[in-house]
Amino acid sequence: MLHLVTAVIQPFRLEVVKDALRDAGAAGMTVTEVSGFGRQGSHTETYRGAEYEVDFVPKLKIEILCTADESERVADLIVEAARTGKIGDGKVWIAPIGQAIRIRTGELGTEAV
Amino acid sequence: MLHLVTAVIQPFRLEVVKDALRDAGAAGMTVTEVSGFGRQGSHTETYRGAEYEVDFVPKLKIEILCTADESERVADLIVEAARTGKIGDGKVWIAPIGQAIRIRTGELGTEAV
Amino acid sequence: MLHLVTAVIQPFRLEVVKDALRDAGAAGMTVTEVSGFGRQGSHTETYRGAEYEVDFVPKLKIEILCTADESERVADLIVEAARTGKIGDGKVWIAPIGQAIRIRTGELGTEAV
Amino acid sequence: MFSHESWVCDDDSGGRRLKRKLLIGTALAAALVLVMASPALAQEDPAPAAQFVLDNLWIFLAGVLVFFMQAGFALVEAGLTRSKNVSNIMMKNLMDMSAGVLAFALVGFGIAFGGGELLGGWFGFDIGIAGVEQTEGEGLLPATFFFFQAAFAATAATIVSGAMAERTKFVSYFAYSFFITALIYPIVLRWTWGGGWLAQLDVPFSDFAGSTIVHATGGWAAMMGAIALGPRLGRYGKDGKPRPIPGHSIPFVVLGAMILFIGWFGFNPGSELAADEFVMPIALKTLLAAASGAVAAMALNWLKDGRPDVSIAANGLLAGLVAITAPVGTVETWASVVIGGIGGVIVVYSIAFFDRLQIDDPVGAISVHGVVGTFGTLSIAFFAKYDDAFLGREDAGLFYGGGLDQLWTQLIFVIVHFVFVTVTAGALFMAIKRTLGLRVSEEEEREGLDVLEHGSPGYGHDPSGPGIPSSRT
Amino acid sequence: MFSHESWVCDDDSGGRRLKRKLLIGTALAAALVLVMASPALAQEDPAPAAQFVLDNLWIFLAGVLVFFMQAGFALVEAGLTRSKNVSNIMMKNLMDMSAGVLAFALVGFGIAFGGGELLGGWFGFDIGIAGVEQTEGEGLLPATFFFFQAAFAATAATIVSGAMAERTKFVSYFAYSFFITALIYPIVLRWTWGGGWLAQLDVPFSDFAGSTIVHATGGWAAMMGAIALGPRLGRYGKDGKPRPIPGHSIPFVVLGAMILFIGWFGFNPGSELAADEFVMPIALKTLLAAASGAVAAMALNWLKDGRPDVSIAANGLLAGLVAITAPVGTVETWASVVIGGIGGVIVVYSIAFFDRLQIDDPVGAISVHGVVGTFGTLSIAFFAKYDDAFLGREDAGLFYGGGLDQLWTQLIFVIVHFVFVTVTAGALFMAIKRTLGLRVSEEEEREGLDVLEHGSPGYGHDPSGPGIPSSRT
Amino acid sequence: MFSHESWVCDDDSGGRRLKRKLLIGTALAAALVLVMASPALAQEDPAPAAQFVLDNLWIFLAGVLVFFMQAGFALVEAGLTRSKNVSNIMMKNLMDMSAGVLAFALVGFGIAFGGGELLGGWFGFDIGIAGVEQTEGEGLLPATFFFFQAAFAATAATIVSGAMAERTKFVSYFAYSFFITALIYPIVLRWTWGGGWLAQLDVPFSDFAGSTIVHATGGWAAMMGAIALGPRLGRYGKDGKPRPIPGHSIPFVVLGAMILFIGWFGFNPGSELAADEFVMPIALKTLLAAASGAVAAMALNWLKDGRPDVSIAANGLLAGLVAITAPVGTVETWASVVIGGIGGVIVVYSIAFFDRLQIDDPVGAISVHGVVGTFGTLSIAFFAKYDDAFLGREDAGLFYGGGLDQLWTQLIFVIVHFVFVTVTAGALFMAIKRTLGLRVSEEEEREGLDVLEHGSPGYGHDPSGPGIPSSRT
Ligand SMILES: Nc1ncnc2c1ncn2[C@@H]1O[C@H](COP(=O)(O)OP(=O)(O)O)[C@@H](O)[C@H]1O
Ligand SMILES: Nc1ncnc2c1ncn2[C@@H]1O[C@H](COP(=O)(O)OP(=O)(O)O)[C@@H](O)[C@H]1O
Ligand SMILES: Nc1ncnc2c1ncn2[C@@H]1O[C@H](COP(=O)(O)OP(=O)(O)O)[C@@H](O)[C@H]1O
Repeated sequence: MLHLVTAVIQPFRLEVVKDALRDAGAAGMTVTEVSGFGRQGSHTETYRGAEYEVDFVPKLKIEILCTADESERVADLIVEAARTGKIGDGKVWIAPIGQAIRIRTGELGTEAV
Repeated sequence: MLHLVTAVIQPFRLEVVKDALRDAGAAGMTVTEVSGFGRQGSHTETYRGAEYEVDFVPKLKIEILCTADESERVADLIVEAARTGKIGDGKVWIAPIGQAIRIRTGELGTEAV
Repeated sequence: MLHLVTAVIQPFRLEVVKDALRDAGAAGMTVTEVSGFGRQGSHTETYRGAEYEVDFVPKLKIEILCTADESERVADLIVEAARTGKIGDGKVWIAPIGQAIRIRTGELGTEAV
Repeated sequence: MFSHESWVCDDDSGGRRLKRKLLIGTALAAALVLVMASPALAQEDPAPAAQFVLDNLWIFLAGVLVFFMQAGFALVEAGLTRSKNVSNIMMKNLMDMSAGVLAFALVGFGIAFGGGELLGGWFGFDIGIAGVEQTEGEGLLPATFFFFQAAFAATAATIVSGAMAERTKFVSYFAYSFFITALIYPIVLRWTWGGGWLAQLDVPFSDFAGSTIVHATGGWAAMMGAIALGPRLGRYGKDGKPRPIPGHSIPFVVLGAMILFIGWFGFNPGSELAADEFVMPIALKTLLAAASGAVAAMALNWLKDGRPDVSIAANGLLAGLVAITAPVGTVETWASVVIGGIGGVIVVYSIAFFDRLQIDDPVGAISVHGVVGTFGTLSIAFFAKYDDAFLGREDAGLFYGGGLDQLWTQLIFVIVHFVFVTVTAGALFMAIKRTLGLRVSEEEEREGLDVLEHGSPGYGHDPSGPGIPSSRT
Repeated sequence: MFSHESWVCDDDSGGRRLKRKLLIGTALAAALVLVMASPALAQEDPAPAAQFVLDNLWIFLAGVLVFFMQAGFALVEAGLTRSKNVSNIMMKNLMDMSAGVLAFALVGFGIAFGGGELLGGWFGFDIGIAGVEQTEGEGLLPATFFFFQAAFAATAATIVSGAMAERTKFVSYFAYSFFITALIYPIVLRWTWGGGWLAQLDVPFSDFAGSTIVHATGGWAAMMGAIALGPRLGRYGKDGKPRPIPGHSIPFVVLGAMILFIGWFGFNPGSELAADEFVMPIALKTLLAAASGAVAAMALNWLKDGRPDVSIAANGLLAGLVAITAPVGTVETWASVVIGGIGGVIVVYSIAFFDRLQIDDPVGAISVHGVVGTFGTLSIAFFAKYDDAFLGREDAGLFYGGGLDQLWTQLIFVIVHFVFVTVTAGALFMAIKRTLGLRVSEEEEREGLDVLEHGSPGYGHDPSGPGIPSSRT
Repeated sequence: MFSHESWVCDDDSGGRRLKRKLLIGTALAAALVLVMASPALAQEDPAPAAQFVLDNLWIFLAGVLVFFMQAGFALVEAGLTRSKNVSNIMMKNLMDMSAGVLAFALVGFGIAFGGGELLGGWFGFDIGIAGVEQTEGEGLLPATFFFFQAAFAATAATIVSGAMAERTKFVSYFAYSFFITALIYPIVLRWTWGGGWLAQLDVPFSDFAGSTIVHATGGWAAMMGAIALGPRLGRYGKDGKPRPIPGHSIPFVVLGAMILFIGWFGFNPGSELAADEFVMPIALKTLLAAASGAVAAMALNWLKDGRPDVSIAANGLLAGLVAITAPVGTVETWASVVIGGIGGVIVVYSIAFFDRLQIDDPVGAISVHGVVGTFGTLSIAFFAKYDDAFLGREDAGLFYGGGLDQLWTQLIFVIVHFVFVTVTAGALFMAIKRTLGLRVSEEEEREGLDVLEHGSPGYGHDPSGPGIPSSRT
């Protein structure tokens, strides 16, 4: 059984999270640039004398495919590495995955990770 | 129990969707720039006298983590706000989520949303 | 019952994958530019006389919503089309989806795909 | 035939400085024949030969600098608009330069400087660019004079495209551009530098390098265009509150402003129309006014908003330049700092003012060229100390005890000019709106003009690369 | 020693206009000694002094304008290619300018203008840039002449890199660049402006500023390079259908074209090689041809494809400029509009033609410089009315009843030139292909040349920012 | 009052070339009155009139070219830093040009060239820009001289902003910029071109166009600024290993370097301060040194790192230019190739050296302007063959048997200069650090200066488009 751990984090924490995961032996991850909307709230920018609200802030989304029993530890590692303690640190969530395949070899399931 | 509501929408509907969700009390969302391929079909561009097909159109993907009982309403709100009635309006889908953590506090489950 | 097939592939294979899926009658897909970290490993770049490691490589993530019984075939098609045989070809995984809606029409479930 | 020979200089005591006065009250066509028929005059004296070549070479080089301003305008306009319209705005600037030069050559130049007066100097007409192959004469050669004037005409036309950016049909742009370059601007020219009625007043108008003639013509036409079009989608909320649409590249804006700054050293010093010792003080005043405009706009904007906006500072630089363009020959050096600085202050308030009126001008063209250009022209009535040949007398400014007559003339000048340009440009835009249509469809505006008007996005993607089109912003 | 003294002017009746003729049939080395040994001649007469400085200063400034074209070429080429290769293309343009100038100084200039004739003017050789420190003489100083010629040499070299963009090894680029700048182009120069056999024909060739000598040399070498390389990966489908690879920045393309336009006011008017009264009509015709080329290409492309492509319009501007480069001294003003316009039309069809042949030229260099350059050179046989010192007579054009002899010469000129350049450049590229290899690996082409040839992407990312490399397009 | 009249030329035998010597040992204020009072002298002789205008026109145009360098600096600095700070760096360059010119006009110019000596030429003071409206005289008009000097002053100031990029508070930038332009640079000027003690030594200093006076002043001040600030966040790992922060746009870097290259043809040849026959060899040597610097830096970097870095090659071009700036008037042509090449070599090692010291200079300003500028000034002691009026004698270089006295003077010059600039700039930065604070907060540095200092990102997004802010890199 596999899980997909998804984390939305502050961009500048990526390096720390990546190092933590690598040190813990994680095989891989996939990262996406995203925009987040949340409690962190909007900030005001000005342009040519007029103000406007920016509701979205840049975040990174990390996806890690792992076995079901690893997923908690992966999530914990991310939480620890990504935490700054300020609003906007983001979330981690875990979803069940039915099947996984490594494209190169065709390996299935936990072999594929 | 948590759900992840994912929606692929027309980019220019984001503002409306965001306002609708915020008004309905949604705590947050994560948005990604994506390219969509679907019934909307390809269009032709020209460059230096030659034509080429562009199969993908710009879309936005919205992800909202919420409790299982909210998810339908969230999906409905998005559908309503994002609809223009033209081909290419996009899709919404709902996936089950096993666990969620707020990075800042370590809160779990529905607390984390 | 619906599935979401997610694939992380080499960017230059997109065209082949897309054609394969289209030929097989797939209705749509959503593509995201992502950065991958995996066995492919890092490479070294130089800038103004100093070296630095680049751990992430550009990948594309493809998401296809389909019925549960199609998902295996979709996954197989992708694996076949995306494979180059070199490290870094990527992964495919399949997740269960509870519900899906077509925004334009409000159609539900397999109708929505 | 055209009247370039009016610009011929006269090297004796009274001096080169008076050359422009010659133009007034001269039978233009007659003089042309006279000078053209006696090119030998210029050949006999060896010393003037070098001066003759030098005059022409310098004004040609000044014209090149003015043409370089096209790149500056293109970058400022591109930078202050969205990337999905970047090809379109670059194309317009390319065409202002190309089609504009042809239109001015075929029609506009004849209207502005051609012989044959209609209606006592209010109009004039002549065909094209005949005679420009001549290589003998005195003062400026026809080719030189046309080259320099064509560069100015391109400038006037290009100002409009900025204010109308991101929502104008390309074909309609072509239509209005043609009429502005071939008719509206040349008629203004005719009345003024062409020796028409404003030059023939008892107290003639003064506008050394064209704060009003060139810049305000562009600025007021831009205003009518922006009004006729209406604001860009989403530019003002339902509550009427402005919602800024940030430009996609501030480095383009600043680079463009710097290129314009460089080009202005052809625009103002070149308007001396001779290589003489007055060129350098003009250059210096141009420099100081630009610097002062940038600093003033930045400082005021910093005080007002708490953070100094970069594009406003760039607008301030340009405002300083536009402001000093008219008075540069007549004012003292310290005054150039003051006038440039006031230009910078005005531009900040003016941009806010038009924003409140919901006249959507993405680049500030109306304020920089229309409002500040008009201010610069009026400033002569206050600050003029020297005679720059237009003025024809010293101490004409109120601050030097010059009386109200110059203020009166300048007011007539800018008011008639404002009315003429707004009425003709307004009619033009309305006519286009009725026929070709002025504005692209809502969908096209949303998608961006690049793909729908020109075929593909301005920032292309690699089809064999990630393979997906970058979402167009 | 080199023969710059052949460019010395002769101020009496026959006139400055004939200066280039002097070069033909003169024992170059002998004349050099003569003039160099008597610099006092120039000093005695005070009036020429100002003219002497003015001539040199103007040609130096013209050279600066021509060097500025390097920035224009760099931007056009960068804009029309993908962002993953942007550093590479900028580097090549930087090196064309830097290494090219050195190669031309050390080898090329001597071949082109050195004393000591080999094989009756077909070849010549001399070492380097000796003598350029001289500050006395008549006409152009050696330093001035070299400066201007070096700017031209850099132009010829830079044209090639555009057509070969996105797939050439950097080391191989260096090799071919060296041979083109140090050998191929100088030999063409020797035959023509160097006073070689084409200048010594009974009816000598005519190519005022180098439509063929400079542009077509670059253009035809570019063609051989593009053929030797083959098209970029994915540029043509398996069915042979072209699949466009859009450039990554149209604003760069238009900005580059505008800079080239500005630089051309050094290229053409500067080729007068003196500050005289013929400079301005040349500038004017250059302007009108450019404008006409841009408008014609745009209009035709609009008709053909329904949407006016911006980069085609920019190519049209350049085509107008390339077309008028040869005939600019000899044709009437109206003819410059016609010639520029035809250039604009040709470029549209030519780009489509080479595309059909599957010769992949990302920037249109072959069409703009090779095809249109050749056309421009031939146009003289039809449109020539004036004597521009090359031509040596008036009304040489067929349209003025000039007979076929000039057409004959021009045909010999462009055909011999085409054969010479394609054969030597072809041999060069084949030799490089066999030895160093010409093309990067498939993987490198896909990844982009920036990282693999130069170490890092042209548009860098912030490692402490989002922390992930932008996917390279 | 200021001493521009010292630059007046003297057309008889001894010649124009000695003009700068006049300045030394002259009672500046006295001479001013004398020349100013007799403008008629210049008017009587018709021939000098054209030369007078030509001198002024050329130096004005050279000044325009130098001002164009501002655009070059802006692009190089913007390209080598991150996109989240792009508005900020462009703004600084815009303000160096604007506020810098005003500060130099109000304070700096008087200090540098004003009458009234204090402390035997170590200081001098005069108010502002009085007298610049004058249009008669000999040699350079006050307006021309000020214009050219103001362009130089803007250059000196702008160098600093590069090394301090991406982490300096905007208000503090304003403070240091003011003091450098209004005090530090003018005092250096006073001592040297202003005729102060370094010009009055028995063996006077030699620095033709300002390798040390302009460039090293900027370079050493930049060094102190970079030290005072500390490196950017994440620039050096905990292990002290450099972690490069790639610039966001290599095309901007190369375009900027090309613009600087063009501008330098105003900088060096313009420093002749007259339109004479020495301008062209100066231009040629500038060209060759630039080419040589670029090739040398590229080749060395290729050998060292296996891949030729594009921005290093651009730095090499600039290093070649900075190196030749001082010796350009005195050395032979071949020597310019050598000096430029050594400049290119030095810059590669110097950049690595400062990196090892953890002095974070994102653009290489310290190396290019400080280190190479100092080298260029010293090279005179070895390579000088000609008299460039500063030197006052021939064969002064060691390689021509010139003895050690010039080396001694040059060493005193660069050492005193280094000490003066580092001490005063160091004190300045420390004072600002204590009062206004020099560096932005860690959060602001991470987010980027554009939003927090100027209100919005330099590359804006479309709010009605995808609707999400592009993550700022
Ligand atoms: N309900 C949600 N669904 C999806 N993403 C969310 C949700 N809430 C927050 N996020 C993401 O997490 C980021 C941080 O959330 P925010 O509420 O600002 O702070 P915190 O997680 O510290 O409470 C947001 O920017 C957004 O990207
Ligand atoms: N099967 C699918 N899986 C994933 N995404 C899809 C799928 N079908 C469509 N999409 C996404 O939804 C977008 C709109 O779909 P399309 O078929 O064009 O219109 P509609 O949803 O109105 O029928 C597509 O651009 C794509 O991003
Ligand atoms: N555990 C994982 N979770 C999520 N994505 C992964 C994981 N492992 C690899 N990937 C993605 O797949 C890509 C290819 O993986 P990699 O290990 O380099 O090669 P391969 O799949 O051939 O073994 C990675 O760049 C990354 O985007």
